[in-house]
Amino acid sequence: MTVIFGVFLLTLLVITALAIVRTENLFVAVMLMGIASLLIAANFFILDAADVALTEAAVGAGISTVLFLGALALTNAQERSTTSRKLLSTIVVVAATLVLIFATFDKPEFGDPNSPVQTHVSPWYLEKTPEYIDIPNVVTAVLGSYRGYDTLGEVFVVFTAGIGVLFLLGANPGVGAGQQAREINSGLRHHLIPRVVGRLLIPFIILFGLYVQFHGEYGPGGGFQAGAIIAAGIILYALLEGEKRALEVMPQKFLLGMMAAGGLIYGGVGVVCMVLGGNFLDYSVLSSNPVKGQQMGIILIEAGVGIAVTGTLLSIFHAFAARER
Amino acid sequence: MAMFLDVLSWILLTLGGISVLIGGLGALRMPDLYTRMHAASVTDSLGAILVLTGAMLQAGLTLATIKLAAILLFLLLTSPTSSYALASAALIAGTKPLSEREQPEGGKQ
Amino acid sequence: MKILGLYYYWVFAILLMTGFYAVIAKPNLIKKMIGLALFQSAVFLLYITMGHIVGGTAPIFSSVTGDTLYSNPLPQVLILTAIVVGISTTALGLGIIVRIKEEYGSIEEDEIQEIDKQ
Amino acid sequence: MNALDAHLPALQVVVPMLLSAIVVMLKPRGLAWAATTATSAVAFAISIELARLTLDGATINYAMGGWPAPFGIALGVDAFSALVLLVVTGASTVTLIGARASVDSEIALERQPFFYSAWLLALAGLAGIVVAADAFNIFVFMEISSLASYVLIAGGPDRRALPAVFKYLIMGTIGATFYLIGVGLIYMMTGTLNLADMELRIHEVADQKPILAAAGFITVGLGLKAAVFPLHVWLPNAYAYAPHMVTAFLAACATKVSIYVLLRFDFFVFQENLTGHAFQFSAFLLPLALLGILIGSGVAMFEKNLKRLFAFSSVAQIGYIILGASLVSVAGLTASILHIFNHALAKGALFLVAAAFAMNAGGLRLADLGGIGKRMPWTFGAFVIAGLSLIGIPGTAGFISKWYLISAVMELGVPGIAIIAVIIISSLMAVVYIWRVVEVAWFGEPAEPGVAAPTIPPMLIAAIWICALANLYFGIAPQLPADLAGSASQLLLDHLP
Amino acid sequence: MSPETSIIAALIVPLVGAIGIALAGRISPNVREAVTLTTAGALAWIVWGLLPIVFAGGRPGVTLAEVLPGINIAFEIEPLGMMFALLASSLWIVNSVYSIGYMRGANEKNQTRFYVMFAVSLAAAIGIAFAGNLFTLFLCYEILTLSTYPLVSHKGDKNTINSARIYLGVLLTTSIGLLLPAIIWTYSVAGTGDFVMGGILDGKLSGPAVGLLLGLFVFGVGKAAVMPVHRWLPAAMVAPTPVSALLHAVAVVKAGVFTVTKVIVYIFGVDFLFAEPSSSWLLYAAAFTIITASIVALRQTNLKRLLAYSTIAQLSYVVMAAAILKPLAEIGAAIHMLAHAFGKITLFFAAGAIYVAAKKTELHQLKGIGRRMPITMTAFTIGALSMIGVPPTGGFVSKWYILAGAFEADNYVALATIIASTVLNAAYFLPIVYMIWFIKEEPGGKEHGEAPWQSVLALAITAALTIGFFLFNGPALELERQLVEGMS
Repeated sequence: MTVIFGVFLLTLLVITALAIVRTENLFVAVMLMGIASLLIAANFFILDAADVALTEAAVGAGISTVLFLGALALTNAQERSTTSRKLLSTIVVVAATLVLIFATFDKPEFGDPNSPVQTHVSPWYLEKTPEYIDIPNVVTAVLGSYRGYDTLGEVFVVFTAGIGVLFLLGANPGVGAGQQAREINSGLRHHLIPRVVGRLLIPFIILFGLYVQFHGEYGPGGGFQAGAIIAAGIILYALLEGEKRALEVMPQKFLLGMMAAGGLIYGGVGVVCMVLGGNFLDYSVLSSNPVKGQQMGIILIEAGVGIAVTGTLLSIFHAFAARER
Repeated sequence: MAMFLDVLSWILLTLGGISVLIGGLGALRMPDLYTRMHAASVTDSLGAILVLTGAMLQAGLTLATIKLAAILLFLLLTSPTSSYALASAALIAGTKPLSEREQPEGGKQ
Repeated sequence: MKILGLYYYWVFAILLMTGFYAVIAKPNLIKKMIGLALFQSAVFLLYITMGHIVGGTAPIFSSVTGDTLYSNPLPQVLILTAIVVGISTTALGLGIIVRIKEEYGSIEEDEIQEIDKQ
Repeated sequence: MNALDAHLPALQVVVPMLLSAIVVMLKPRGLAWAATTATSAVAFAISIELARLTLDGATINYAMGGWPAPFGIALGVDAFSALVLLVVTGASTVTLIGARASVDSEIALERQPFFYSAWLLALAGLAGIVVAADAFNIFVFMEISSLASYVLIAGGPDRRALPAVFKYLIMGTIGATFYLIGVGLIYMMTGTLNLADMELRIHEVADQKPILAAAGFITVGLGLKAAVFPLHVWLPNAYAYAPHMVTAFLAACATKVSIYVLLRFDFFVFQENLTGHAFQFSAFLLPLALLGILIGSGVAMFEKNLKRLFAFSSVAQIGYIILGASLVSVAGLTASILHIFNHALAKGALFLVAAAFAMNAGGLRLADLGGIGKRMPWTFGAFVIAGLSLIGIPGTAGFISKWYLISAVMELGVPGIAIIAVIIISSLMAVVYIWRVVEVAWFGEPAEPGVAAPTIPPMLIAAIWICALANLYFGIAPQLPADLAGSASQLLLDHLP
Repeated sequence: MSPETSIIAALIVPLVGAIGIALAGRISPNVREAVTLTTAGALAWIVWGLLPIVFAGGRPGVTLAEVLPGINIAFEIEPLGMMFALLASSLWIVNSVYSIGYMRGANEKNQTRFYVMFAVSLAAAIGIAFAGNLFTLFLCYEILTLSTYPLVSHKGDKNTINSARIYLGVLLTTSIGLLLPAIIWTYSVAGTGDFVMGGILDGKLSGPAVGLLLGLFVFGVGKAAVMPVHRWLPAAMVAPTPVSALLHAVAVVKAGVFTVTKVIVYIFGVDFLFAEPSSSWLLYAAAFTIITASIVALRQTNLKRLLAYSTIAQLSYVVMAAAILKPLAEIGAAIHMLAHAFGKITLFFAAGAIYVAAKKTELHQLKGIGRRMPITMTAFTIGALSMIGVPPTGGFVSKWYILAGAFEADNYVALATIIASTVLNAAYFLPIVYMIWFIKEEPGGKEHGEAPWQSVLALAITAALTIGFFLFNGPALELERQLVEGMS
C-alpha cells in the first residue's frame, strides 16, 4: 500500500520538477519548488525518516520559499525565454543520467535488510543507544552525540551563510529602505482578517516550535526544525505587523547575538568536555553518570542549534526584506 | 454500531474526496482567478471537514482523534484566511473580476 | 520490489539531472538557484532511500518495545545536515543575486556578460 | 605526547571556528583584525607542533566525542595533513599580518567584523577538511570553507566580483554535491563513512558499478573544487576581483586542499581496490594536467591584468601538482606534494605584492604599473624573487619541486621526454609572463606623471618579505617540506598493493 | 687563513663589497670607487693566496649545505677553476680602474647600481670557478645571468631593453631548457654531479645518448656562444664598455667555455668521450662557429659588434680545443682562455677609450685616430695581433698548443679550421690597424686626445699582459698540466 503511494508521489515529484524547469514565470517556479519539497518530505515520511521529513517541510517548503520570494521581490519575477546552449546541456544531462541509471544496477535491493548499509554501522547505533545515551530518538542521539561534530560544523555553515548575507546586504535594515520598501514593510496591517487569525496562530506556532525543540529526544524534532518553525512564526508576525514592529521585538543586533551565541553554546559544551578531561564533545564527562551527561549535553547543544538557526534565518529574512526594490 | 460508524466514515471520506476533486476541477476549468479561488476554497474547506471527520470516526476515541480535531480547527482557520489574503492581494495587484471585463480570459497569478 | 527500488533510484537520477539542466542551461540566475536546490534535494532522496528497510519504522524507540525493525538512522542524520547546508547555500546565492541585480540591473547571465564587456 | 598534544587535531579546527563567532561581535576598529590575526597565529603554532609530531610518519588519531570509529567521527593527522595544514594556517597568518591596511582600503569599516569572521571560518573549514578522516565530515567542512570563501570573494570592491563569485558558488556547490553523491554510493556499498573502514570494506564490492560511478563523481567533484583544467573556469575571475588579501590567502591554499582530499580519497579508498584504477587515474589526469600547464601558462603570457595573469599561472601550477600525482610513484607524489608547499610560497608572495601595487597604482592592468618598481624598490625586489621561484630558478623554492618533478618524469624513460618538454616550455612561458611585468614595472613610465610618493604599510612589506625570504630559504634548505612530502608520499603509496 | 675559509671568503668578499658600495654610494663617488677597488684588491689577494696550495696539487673544498639528498652546495678548487678565478679577480682590479675613467668620462647615470651589480656578478663568477658539482655550478651560472641583466640594460632606453630581453631570453631559455634537463639527467644516471677526474658517466651511459647529453650541455651553456645560441653576445654590446670588456670578454663568456671544458673533462671524461663516436659532432659545431663568426665579423661596421663576433669565434676555439680530446689540446683550451682574455679585454678597453675620448663607435670613423691616441692604439694593435696569433703575443702560445693537440689527434678538420680562421682574423683586424695608423684623418673631426688617465693606464696594463703572457707562461702551463695528468 505505502509502496504504491510512494511511487505515486515520486511520479508527481518528477512531473513537478519538469514543470519547474519548463515554466518561465519564476514566481510559479518557486511555488512549484515548494510543492516539490512537500512531496519529497512526504516521501521521506514514507521511508521512515520522520525527522528529515519534518525538516524538509519546514526548511525546504517553508523557509527557502520565503527566501526565494524575497529575492523575487527585489529582482524580476519573469525570466527571459532564452535557453542558452540547449543542445549541449541536453546531451550532457542525458549522458550523465544514463551513467547514473547504469550505476543503479548492482545496487542492493530497495529496503533489503541485509544490505551493507543496514548491517554494518547502523545496528550498533540502534543497539548501543539505550545503553550509552538512553533516549528514544536514535536520530537525535546520532545527530547530537555520535556525529555531534558534523552537527557543530552544520551550525557554523548556517552561521557562515548568515554573516555572508549580512555582509552582502548590510547588517542594519532601513539602510536604503525607500518609500516602496516601507510600504511592503508595513505588512498587512490594514487587513483585519489576516491580522486577527495570524495573531491567533503565532503563539501556537512558536509553542509548537518549542515543543519540537525540547521533545527532540523523544519524537521527531530538534534544534533545526524548531529553529525553522519559530523563525517562520516570527516571519509571519513581520509580514502581518511589518518589519519595524518585528525588529522592535527582536533587533538586528540581538539576532546577530543569537547567531553567535548558538554556535558558542555548542562549541562551549565541547570545550567544557575537553576541560573536564574527555574528548571534544564527549558529553559523558558532564555528569557523574555518563548517560545523564550525554542527555544533558544533547539538550544543551540542541538549544544552541535552535538559537543559532532562529537567529540566522531571521537575520537573513530581515536583510532581504530591508532591501530597496 | 461499529459497523454503522465504519460505513458512515467511509461515506464521509468518499464525499470529502469527491468534493476536493470537484474543487480541483473547478480550479482548472473556471474562467478567471476569483471564480477559480471560489471553487477551490469552498470545496477545500468542505472536503477537509468531511475527510477529517471520516478519519476521526475511523480512529475512534484516541489521541489521534484529538490531533485530527486540532488539524481540522487549524484548517478551518487558515484556508479561508489565505484565500482572503490571496484575493485581496490580487485585487491590489489590479486583476479585475471577469464581470468587469469584456472577453473572458484566465487571470494568471 | 526490485523494480520499485530501482524506480526510486531512477527518480533520483532524473531529479538530479533536471536540476542540473536548469543550472547549466538557464541564463537566469534565480532559475539557476532553483535548479541547484532541486539538484541537492535529489541527493537527499538517494540517501534516505538507501536508509530505508522493508517493514521498518522510524528509528524512534516506542514504548511497546518488541523486536521491531528500525530503519537506518545514519542517512537521516546526514541528510538533516545536508538540508541545512542546502538552505545556507541558497540563502547566500540569493543574497549575491540581489546584489548583482542592484549593480547590473539584470539577473540574466548573458546580459551581465554583455555589460561587463563594454 | 602530553595531554594537550592529544587534543591538537580538534583544536586546530575548533579554535578558529569558535573565535569566528566572537570576532563577529567585536567593534570594527582594529580589534577584529587583531583578534583574527592572533587566532590565526595560534592555529599556525598548532600546525607547527603537529608537523613536529608527525614528521617521522606517525599518525595522530582523535575520536570526536570519544566514540570509536567508525561509529563516531575520527580525525587523523599524518605527515601529508601536517604539510597542508602548515600551508593553510601559514598562508592565513602571513596574509593577515599584512592585511589590515589593504582591507581598510577595500572594505567598509562596519562590514569588517563579518569579513574577518568569514576569514576565520574559511580557515577553520580548510583545516577541518584536512584533519577529517570521515568522508561526510569532509563534506561539511568543505561547505564551511566554500561558503566562507564565497563571502570573502564577494567582498571585492569591483562589481565584477559578484558574477564571478556567483559562478564560483554554482560550480563549487555542484562539485560538493557530486562529492556527496560519490560518498553516498560508496556508503551504500560499504555501509561506512570512515575512510579507513571504507578501505577495508570496499574490497568485496570493488568491481561493482556503483563504486566506479562513485569514483567518477568524487574525482570530478573535487576536480571542480580544485580548478583542475578544464574545470577551472571559475578561478580566474574569482581570484582577479576578490579583495587582494583574500586572493593571496585563497590562492595559496584553497585549491590545494581539494587536491589533498582528491589524493587521499583516491589512494586510500580506490587505488588498491578498483581493478586498473591506477591506470585510469593516470590516463584521466595526466593529459588534463599537461593541457592545464600549457594553456594556463599560454593565457597568462597574454593576460593584461596582473591578478588574472597570476590566476592563470595558478591553473598551470595546479597542473604541475596533478601531473606529479598522476605518475603514481614516490618521486612523483613527493614532487606534487612539495609543489603544493612551494607554489603556496611563491603565489602568496606574488599576490601580496599585487596588493601592495594596487594600493599605489591606478589599477592592476599592466599599463597602470609603469615604473612602479622604481617607486617601490623593496616590493619590486620581493616580486622578482617570488617570480624567479615561480619560474624555478635554482636557489628558490620553485626550483626544488621542479627538480623533483623532472627527475620523477625521467623515471618513465623515453615517453617522459615529451612531458619534460612540456614542463620546460611552460617554465619558459613563465619567464615570459614574469618578465613582461618586470620590464613594465622597472623601465615603464608611470601612467599619470605626477604620482605621489608610494604609501606602503610596513606590515604589508614585512609580510611580503617573509614570503620572499621563505622562497629563498626553502630553496637552499628544503629539508622540512621535502621530508614531510617524502613521508607523505610514502604514506599514500603504502596503500597500494 | 685556511683554504676552506679563504674559499668562503672569496665568495663573501664581493657580496660584502657590494653592500659596502651601495652604502658608500650615498656618501660620495670617490668613497664608492675606493670601496670597489679595495674589494677587488681583497678578492684578488685571497684568490692568489689559494694558488700555492693548488700548485702543490691540493684540492681544497668546502660543502656549505645539502639541498637535497646527494645534492650539495659544495665548492672545490681544481687547476682550471683556479686559473679562471685568478683571471677574473685580477682583471677586475684593472677593469675597476678603467671603469672609473669610463663611467665618469661618459658620465653615465646610476653608477652606484653599476658597481654593485658588478661586484655581485664577480661573486657569481668566482662561484662558477670554484663550483664543486654541477648543481652549484648551475646555481652560480643563473645568478651570473640575472645579476648581469641590470648591467646590460643599464642605459634603460628602448633599444637597450630589447637587446637586454634577447640577452636574458637566450641565456635563460638555454639554461632552463637544455642545461637543467642535462644536469638532472646526469644526476639520475650517475647518481652524483660532483666533478671527478676522468668523469662520472663512464659506463653509465653509451651510444647516441652520450652525444645527446653532450649537446644538451654545450648548447645549454648559452654563455659559450656556440652557434646558434650566440645571439645574446652581440646584443649584450649595448652595455657600457667596461661590462663588455670584463664580462663579455672575460667573466661571462669564459664562464661559458669554462663550464663546457669542465663538463668535458670532469663529467664525461676525455677518454670516455674520445671512445664515443657519437660525440664527435661537437668539433664540427665549434669549427662551423669559428668560420661563420669570423665571416660575419668581416662584414661588421661597428667596432664593438666586430669584437663581439670575434669573441664568438675565439670562444669556439676553446670549445673546439676541448673537443679535440687530447691533453695538449686541453691545455691549449685552458691557455687560450687566458690569452684571449688579455687580448680581447685590451681591445674593448681601447674601443671604450675611443668612445669616451672621441664619441666614435664606427670603423670608418677611425681613420688616422692613432696619431691622436697613440697609447690606446698601440694597445689596440697588440690586442689585434694577439687575436690573429702573431708572436710575440699571448694568442700565439695558445694556438700553438691547440695545433699541437690537433696534430696529436691527426685531426685535420681542426687544423684546417685554425688556419682558415687565422687568415680571416687577419682579414678583419689588419685593415683596421692599417686604417688607424696610415690613413689621413678626414678634416673637421673634433679635437681630442687620450681618454681619462685611468682608462689609459688600464689598457696599457692589459696590453703589457698580452705581451707578457707570451714570455712568461710557465706557471699557467704548470698549473694546467695537472689538469691533464692521467690522460692518455
